[in-house]
Amino acid sequence: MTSLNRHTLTGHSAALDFSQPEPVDLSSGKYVKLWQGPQHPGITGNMSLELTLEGDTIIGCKTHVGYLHRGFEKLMERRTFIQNFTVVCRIAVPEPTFNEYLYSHAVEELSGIEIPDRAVWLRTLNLELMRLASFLMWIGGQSGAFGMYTVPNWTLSHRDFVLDLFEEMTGARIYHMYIVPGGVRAGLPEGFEKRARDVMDSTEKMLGQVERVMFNNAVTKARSRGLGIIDPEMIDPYGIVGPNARACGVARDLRKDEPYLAYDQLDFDIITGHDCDAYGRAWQRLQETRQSIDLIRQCLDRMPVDGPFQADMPNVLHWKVPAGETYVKAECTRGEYGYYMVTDGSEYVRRVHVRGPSYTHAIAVMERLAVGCNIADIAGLMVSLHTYPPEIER
Amino acid sequence: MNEKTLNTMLEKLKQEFDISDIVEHKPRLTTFTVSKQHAETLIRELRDREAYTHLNFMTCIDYIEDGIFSLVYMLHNYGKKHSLGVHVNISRNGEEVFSIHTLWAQAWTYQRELREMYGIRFTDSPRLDEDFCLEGWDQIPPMRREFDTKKFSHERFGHREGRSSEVPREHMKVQLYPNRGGDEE
Amino acid sequence: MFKKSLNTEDTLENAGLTVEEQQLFSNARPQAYEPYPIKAVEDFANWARANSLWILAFGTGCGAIEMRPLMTARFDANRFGVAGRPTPRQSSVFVIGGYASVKTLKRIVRSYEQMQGPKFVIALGICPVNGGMYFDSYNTVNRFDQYLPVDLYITGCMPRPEVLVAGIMELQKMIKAGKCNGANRYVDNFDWYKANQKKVIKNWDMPDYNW
Amino acid sequence: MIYQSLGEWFDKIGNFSLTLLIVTVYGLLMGAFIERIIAKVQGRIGIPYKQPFINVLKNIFKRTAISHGIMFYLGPVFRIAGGIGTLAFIPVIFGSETFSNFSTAGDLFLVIYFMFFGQLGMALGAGESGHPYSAIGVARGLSQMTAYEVPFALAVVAIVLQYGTLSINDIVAAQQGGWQHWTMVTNWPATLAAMLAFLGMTGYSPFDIFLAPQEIPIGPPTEFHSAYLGLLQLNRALFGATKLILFMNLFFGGATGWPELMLKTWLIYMVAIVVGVAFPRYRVDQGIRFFFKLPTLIGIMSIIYVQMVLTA
Repeated sequence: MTSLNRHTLTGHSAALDFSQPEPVDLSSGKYVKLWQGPQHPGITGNMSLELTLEGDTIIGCKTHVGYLHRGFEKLMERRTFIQNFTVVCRIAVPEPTFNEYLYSHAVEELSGIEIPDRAVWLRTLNLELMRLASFLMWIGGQSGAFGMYTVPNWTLSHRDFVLDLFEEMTGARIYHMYIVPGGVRAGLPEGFEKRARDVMDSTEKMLGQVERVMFNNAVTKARSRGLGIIDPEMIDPYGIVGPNARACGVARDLRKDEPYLAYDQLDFDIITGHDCDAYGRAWQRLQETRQSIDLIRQCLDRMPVDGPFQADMPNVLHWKVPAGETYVKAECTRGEYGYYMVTDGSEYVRRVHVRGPSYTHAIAVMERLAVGCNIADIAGLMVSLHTYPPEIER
Repeated sequence: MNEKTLNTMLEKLKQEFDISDIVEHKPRLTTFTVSKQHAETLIRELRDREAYTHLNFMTCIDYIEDGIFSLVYMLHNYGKKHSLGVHVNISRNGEEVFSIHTLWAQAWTYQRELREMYGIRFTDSPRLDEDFCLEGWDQIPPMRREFDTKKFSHERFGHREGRSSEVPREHMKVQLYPNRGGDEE
Repeated sequence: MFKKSLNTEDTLENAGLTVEEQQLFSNARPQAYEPYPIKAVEDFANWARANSLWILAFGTGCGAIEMRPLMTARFDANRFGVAGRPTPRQSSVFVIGGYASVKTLKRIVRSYEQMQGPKFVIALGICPVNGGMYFDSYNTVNRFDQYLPVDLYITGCMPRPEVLVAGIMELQKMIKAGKCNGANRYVDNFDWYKANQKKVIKNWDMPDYNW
Repeated sequence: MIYQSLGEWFDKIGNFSLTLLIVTVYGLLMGAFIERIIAKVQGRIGIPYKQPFINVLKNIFKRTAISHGIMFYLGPVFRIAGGIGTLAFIPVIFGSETFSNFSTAGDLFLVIYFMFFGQLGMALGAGESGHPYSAIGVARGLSQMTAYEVPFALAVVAIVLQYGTLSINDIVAAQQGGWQHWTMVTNWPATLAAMLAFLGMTGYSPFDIFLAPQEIPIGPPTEFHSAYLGLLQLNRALFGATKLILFMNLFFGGATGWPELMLKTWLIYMVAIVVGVAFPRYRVDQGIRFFFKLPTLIGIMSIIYVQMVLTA
């Protein structure tokens, strides 16, 4: 019974209780084992949950991942540095840009390459557009998980307009391969700025409608208030980062704390919330979407219009990066995304480790928050933690 | 984090623990190696006393030429905005390692992954032997350097004719500059 | 119709199951179906099948990301009679979203066999063709057509929604012409497909055919 | 009613078959129409009008099917028997001999029983399929049904008291002579309670938890496929339209011709759609709580209203 109410308890001891739930006796007929996924429309991406139910209540949850495992870390060890950059963006399909940026940044840091100012701004713009696109998809996902299909249609069509901007900027909708070691691949096309501003305006207007329809909705509130409460005590022991942590009032944002790219020249504040439940997290993300639109506008305002966007690079086919070790990170939509890279002076990387925030959100946190939930709320809870399986298993 | 406090901390740690190879990679990242006997206590100390409360990740590097695995624990101090990489060298042949699943909730997942990908066993780590990414794996752990993924892939999954080279330099030599006869410079 | 048929000549071994489980699962072989004897009826049926493509909601890989724009307001595939269906029993189209890792392949086979014929498979991206980016990965299959019959490939990484729409229309044309008989090919070459699947999926703990 | 001869019976059955055909086709068409309206709200174009027909045909033309047992076969059959049975005792067009079906004294009781019958048959069939999601869906569906039947039954009791009859035909007859005689006007609390119950009956948001694809893929029909599913889809169209006709008869003055019927039923359906596109879905416990609170209260009020105001 203690495990049932575990998530409602407060205090340090409860947050630090990492123990696995006791196995139950399935033959007693009192419990049901239910698999959600991988073939299940309510699961984010391709993963599965092994739920143990007592009536409608979940008393045990196990996350199973690995359905998208491609062995990126192994593949990168046997590709040259320039080959790797086409591979890394495939790691997380909803947000490939963060992988490109972090990989390029790690390589640049190890080989001491300075990138030109314009490339810094273009990268910032690219990352913020990606954040916007990803948040728009998330809002649709959260709304869909609670059974409202109007909002996903609106947000996903606006996400598509952002993808159109990507297409102009980089030539691709999903896998841009835009940020390369040494800078970016191209500048902005003619008239991009105006079109980007138009998309920002229409998206902002749509977000207002989403707020009215989804957030000021009695049923949404009934469903999401009190669902999946993250105790602020849990944040450090569970490694919770990003909007999930900020919604609990913990002001941590790598863009502000350890500014990278042009973020120290942009005006913004860390947004924090005080509701630690699914509704609070949704609200937090809505505000961050708006902040992202604001940052994109600032980028467009302040960006240098001409200048080189690529540093002078050695012949990349013979490129050897000096031996070294580094850990670079950036604030992606879900929190701290990091690349740990070890090189040994050869043409190949020695070891890359990709740290995605879902690694803890989808496994340790999810398994804990699911206990005590209603079976109907699992999809909503899972989306509200914003998990992407590909960054867990890579 | 300013250099003085960092040095004081490292000096203090040095007196208590067997620490070597201190490298400051950048102002916000320092790594060092600690012996396996001291590592568990050191990590606990860092978390509880020095406020390195966030475990960024935990991973392993395979130095096959030296016959060691180097475990890496990346700890982060939010107050000082400083990361500390703790390396622990262990031998490659099945040495059992302490587990940190009591310190961080997500640690057992990392340990489960390392068990699967490198075959490292962690003492008392929960659900260690459950499959993580792979299912029905019957080879040596795939992230070990001696495992040849391309050979394995061709043997098990076959391959479709038409793909000849995956090394861009070779491809360019043959396809784009045939006249130079391999002299690319 | 496909009741458990023990002790007959032509049954599946179900060797991956325990004796207890073997009692629970059917061991009948799948059977191919002939087209309707009257051509007009078959053509009419094919027309209905082509205009009502229900896609199984199983995002097996990164290709699933472009299914969302396809199904929502921007591209609205509902116009062509395409709809998502959450359960394999009711779906008729399986969209393989890019690479298939071994662990997913097992689930793909399970889901595919639970679909009722006629059923069609569309493979998205370059990965199911020859492995694509992951040609040397130890966990993704290189040639998807060795494991399931593929009716239509849409290559590229990522294939754009426009291409998906074009591919769906191409599939509709093929169905109307009566050329999409992947389900029958699967049954006819059942042993070959099974052998390939079992070569890759090492922990085969499911029945040989998932009824 | 006692029929004079066998020939009259055949006439009656022939007429009913015609009604059945018209109502089913109308139900399928309206399904497409409603889908298109929803699509417009979502910024889409939506399915073609022929889509529901093609879907049914496609399912019937499926070449393989598996069974989970005898009840699995009978589930969809019971379901459609429930649909046909409900329609059989509702007079569709007021004053028309052809489209009055087998309406007779006390048919209101029979209709309400038949409305349950299909659901229960489906529950048995889905139960035999053995799929856990089906079982969960059935449990949710039946508990929600019990909840929304309470305000609906109260509303029906109220109008039965009001008109002093159990015959739908008589209830419609009492409402003739202009909109001011409709139950909607004369007994508005009962109409309100019934319309709130109607939201639960149609299975649109916020009361579609029993087939919520995000949690339990499609709910009770998870395992149904091929012709079984074709039958279920036909029934969905038929039963949906039948419920609308019943509501129209009880609360909105019935219809004297097909155009009037179509307009009225469409408008009634739009109530559920307007709510449906704007809300997520309730959990089943929240849904039940909803029905037991305000709608039930209004239902009780309507009986009091009838007793105190109308019959006093």
